[in-house]
Amino acid sequence: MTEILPLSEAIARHVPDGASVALEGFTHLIPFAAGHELIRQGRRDLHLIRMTPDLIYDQLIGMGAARRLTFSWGGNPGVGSLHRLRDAVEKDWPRPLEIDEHSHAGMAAAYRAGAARLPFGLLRGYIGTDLPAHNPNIRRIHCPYTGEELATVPALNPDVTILHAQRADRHGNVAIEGIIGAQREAALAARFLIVTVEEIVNELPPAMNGVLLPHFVVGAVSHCPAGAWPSYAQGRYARDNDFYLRWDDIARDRGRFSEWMRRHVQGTADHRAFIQSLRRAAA
Amino acid sequence: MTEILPLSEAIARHVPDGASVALEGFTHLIPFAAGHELIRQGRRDLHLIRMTPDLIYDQLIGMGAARRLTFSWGGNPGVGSLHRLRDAVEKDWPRPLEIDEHSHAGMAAAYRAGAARLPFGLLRGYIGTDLPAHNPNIRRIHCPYTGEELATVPALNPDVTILHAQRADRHGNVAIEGIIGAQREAALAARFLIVTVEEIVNELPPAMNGVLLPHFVVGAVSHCPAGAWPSYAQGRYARDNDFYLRWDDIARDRGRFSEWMRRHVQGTADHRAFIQSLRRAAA
Amino acid sequence: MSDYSRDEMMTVAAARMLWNGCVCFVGIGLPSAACNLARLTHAPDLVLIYESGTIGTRPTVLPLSIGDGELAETAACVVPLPDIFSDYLQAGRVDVGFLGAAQIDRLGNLNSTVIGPYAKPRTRLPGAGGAPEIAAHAKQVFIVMKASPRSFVTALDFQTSGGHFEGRSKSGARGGGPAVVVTDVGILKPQASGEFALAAAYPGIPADEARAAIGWKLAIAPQPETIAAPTAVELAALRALQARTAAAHREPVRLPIQ
Amino acid sequence: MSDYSRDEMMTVAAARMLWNGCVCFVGIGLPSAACNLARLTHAPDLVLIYESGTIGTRPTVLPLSIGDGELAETAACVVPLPDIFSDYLQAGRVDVGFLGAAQIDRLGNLNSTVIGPYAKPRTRLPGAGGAPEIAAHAKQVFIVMKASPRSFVTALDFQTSGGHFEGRSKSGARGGGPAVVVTDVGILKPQASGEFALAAAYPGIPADEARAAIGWKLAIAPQPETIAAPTAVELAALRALQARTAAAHREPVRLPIQ
Repeated sequence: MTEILPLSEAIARHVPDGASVALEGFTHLIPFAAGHELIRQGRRDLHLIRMTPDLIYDQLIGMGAARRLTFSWGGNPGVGSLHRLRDAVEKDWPRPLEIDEHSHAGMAAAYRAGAARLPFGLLRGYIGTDLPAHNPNIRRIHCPYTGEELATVPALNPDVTILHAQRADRHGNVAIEGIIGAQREAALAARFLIVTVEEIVNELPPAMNGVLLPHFVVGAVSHCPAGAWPSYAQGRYARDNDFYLRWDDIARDRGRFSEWMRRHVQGTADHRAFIQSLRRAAA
Repeated sequence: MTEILPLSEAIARHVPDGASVALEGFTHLIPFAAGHELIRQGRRDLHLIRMTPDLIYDQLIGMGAARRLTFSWGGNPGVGSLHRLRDAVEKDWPRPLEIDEHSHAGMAAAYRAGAARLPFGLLRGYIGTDLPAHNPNIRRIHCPYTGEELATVPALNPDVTILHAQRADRHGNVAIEGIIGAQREAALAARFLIVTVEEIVNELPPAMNGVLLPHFVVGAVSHCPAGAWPSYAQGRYARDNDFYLRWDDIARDRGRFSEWMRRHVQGTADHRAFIQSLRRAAA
Repeated sequence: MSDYSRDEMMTVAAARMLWNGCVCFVGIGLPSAACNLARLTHAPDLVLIYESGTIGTRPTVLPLSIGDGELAETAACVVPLPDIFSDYLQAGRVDVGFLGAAQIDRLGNLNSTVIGPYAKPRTRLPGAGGAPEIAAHAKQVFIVMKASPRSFVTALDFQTSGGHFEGRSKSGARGGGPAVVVTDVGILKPQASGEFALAAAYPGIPADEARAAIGWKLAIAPQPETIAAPTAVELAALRALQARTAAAHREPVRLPIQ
Repeated sequence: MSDYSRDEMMTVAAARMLWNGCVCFVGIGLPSAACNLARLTHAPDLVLIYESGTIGTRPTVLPLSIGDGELAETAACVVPLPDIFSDYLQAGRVDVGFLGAAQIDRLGNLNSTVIGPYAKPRTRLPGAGGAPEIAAHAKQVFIVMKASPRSFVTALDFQTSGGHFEGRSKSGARGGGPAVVVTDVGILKPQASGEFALAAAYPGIPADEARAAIGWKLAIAPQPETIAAPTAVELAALRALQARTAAAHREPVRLPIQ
């Protein structure tokens, strides 16, 4: 049975220190509210997994919540660097960060293998790149028919995957519309799946060929309007490109970053209070 | 550029004798009209590929068009045997038929590998079954991380895949609604893709998360209303369950089968004439 | 309720084994009837998966094929067939898978491939379909077959899918294998050895009749149960479902062609 | 047209290389601008694939990120990201892939991973993203980078993706590798050895200026072309696109929260 419960409880019950956690969403539907709740609850030693770490992992890393990062592209899209990620890798601040680095194609294959509960993913990839020389997780096998060499990656099976979506129903079925990146695969690969949603409805209409995660793969659903901000939710609100630009300034400086997190994330009770706190600061 | 042309031309130009051909569609959208056109044009030595051979392959096999069959379940769904398939396997009539037999999971993995242009598909499958003892295409490899043994199947890359769909636009984009089985994978695995459609429209609306085959993967589109009969097209017409029952009688006897094919398929110019011929016979 | 058929008893007995919320991988025929009967009676939140790709299907009539339009229209969602086999069945998300076959042996191994030698069969059967992986990966397998000495055999002509075969635990199979064989003469369950024995009888069908219908020397489980006859509610629901189905399937097909 | 920037020249030059019907795997920034400019001018049936999963996208404004809502709303379809990489890119269906990087060497190998040693970098860059497989499998790769001796180097700190590296033909890479490097000081193309040489100059930018901006000893291709300046039509289309984009991105975000 899918639990329907407040985000703070979902995180408290299902994401312990040391867990491997994938907050997925490719530009779209990034579960920012859930990431902030991990910070509020002071999680430590997380193994963070995500194709594109984005601002939410910059925040988690900068707050010292992460021990290890599995990823394939770590930048502020269209803006530049993730300064907190850089600071952790370059200067071990606030703590050293282990790196398990892939290409997008490799991460996608690893999630897909995880979703199918196969132990590894297969791709014709990692060709002409130094990545395999630095990541022992990237290996090669020979095709049992043609003899050719192909790349492998170990399956990704996060302890917890967290997504944001537009709608769930009271049974825990989750409907997603728009760009889905590797969300479906990350969801099905998880040992436990938490989904924050813009809206909980009584019944979802039949999705036919649309994207729906059936309730028996969903562990917990939390109602969290605007839970993807500053990312976006197709059909609900747009991406806050301006905040992505402003983040570059906030995150560049350790002190300014820490103060921002203290004030707006640690100093607020939940996502609604977080948004209100930002609005007060901007007013 | 996708060619938009009559079905007879599409078959004449793109499906030579000896080709490997996959007519896919899992119960839904089975491309019967295209199969009949293969029979009208007297194709020989085909390697037929299809998860569930269904009536259309019973007809092709009974007419001696096939040299080899790759499949995973060969029955008349809900009715019983495919008598022409049985006659070919049991008694070599009208000619011997090579068998490349799989499970559904194996065929699905093989199509998916074909779609991705990987040389083989991987599954935790063919466990507790004698199939691998009789099919040298089913092999085993060891996981490079855990050492466990997994099954492999060679990728399926048909020379031609033929599908039926509800709609195409004039660019050759194809939209499919409803049960899609392994159609998407079979389409993307093909060296050349032919799609018969109920309707050709000027422009298709954006499909968002719906099923759409983009024009650059579609070789040819042919307008062919009712082209899936006696299978069905979601939203257009229902499955003709009664014909599936009647086929059991028609196909049971070599003579009756041959006469039926001569009269209704070989004796008609196209799919419309075929349907009209059946209606006359029923009247 | 005195007047019911053996098929109805089988269907009702199978339906009763399904619990609310159970995720079922459903085949056509009796399993589909049993699952939908359960859904329409005691298990409204039963989740039906058909291998064609429909998840959470709630048909009002029974499908004749595994991919009827009714299944797509009433499904929570329709996904590609490869996803069903990799991300649902192989991933271990199916609680109960149903299987039937032409032959079964005492360990619940099944044959739906050939009678006679594989290369030159006397009877070519439809083949494996989803069976090998359902048998391997569903958490439990429910087998439904009418009993006869020709079907319940001491040795299979071909093993299409595995039951409690030797080495199962190290084979990579993730599920527990067949938990029950529902027949028209009683219900068999595996004993510690993996061999199926008569574990429950239907009203009015003595153990001797079951023994006569099974090709191997059928053991009787310790303390066999007796299954209650179908209730009026169960029979009414099943018969109404079948009547709706028959009516729906009598509707003529209208083609978009003159 | 006399008054245009070097960025505009680069964008127009890149756009002109795209043909109608060409299937492009597009990155954000200049490649996205070039592709959409081509689509809005001479190549209306250009097919844009963004790695986020949108196929056949026809945005009216440029996306700021690779997964903007505008891309989904105007796409022929949106598919899962893993499909993009396996069934489109790896399957060899992409005609042109675009790449940029922090460093490029004379063979078109690229670095977007680190400056300094990998284990303890001086500068940690964003990393590979789609680059290794785009570089391997797109039929052609177009590289777009502003030229400077710090970026166009004799030796990469890290090879993120492969150009015309030794052994490419036996590596499993299915595409032809980088066909061109579009810079702000001219256009480089690979010679028989795989080394990039100046193949075309922009109006008013002498070869010496290009040589000074390239860290390796830049060869001049036999018979280098001169690229025509942007036409009024091209500039108008590009500037209108950028103006629409700026206006769209000024619209405030409205959240469903009080």
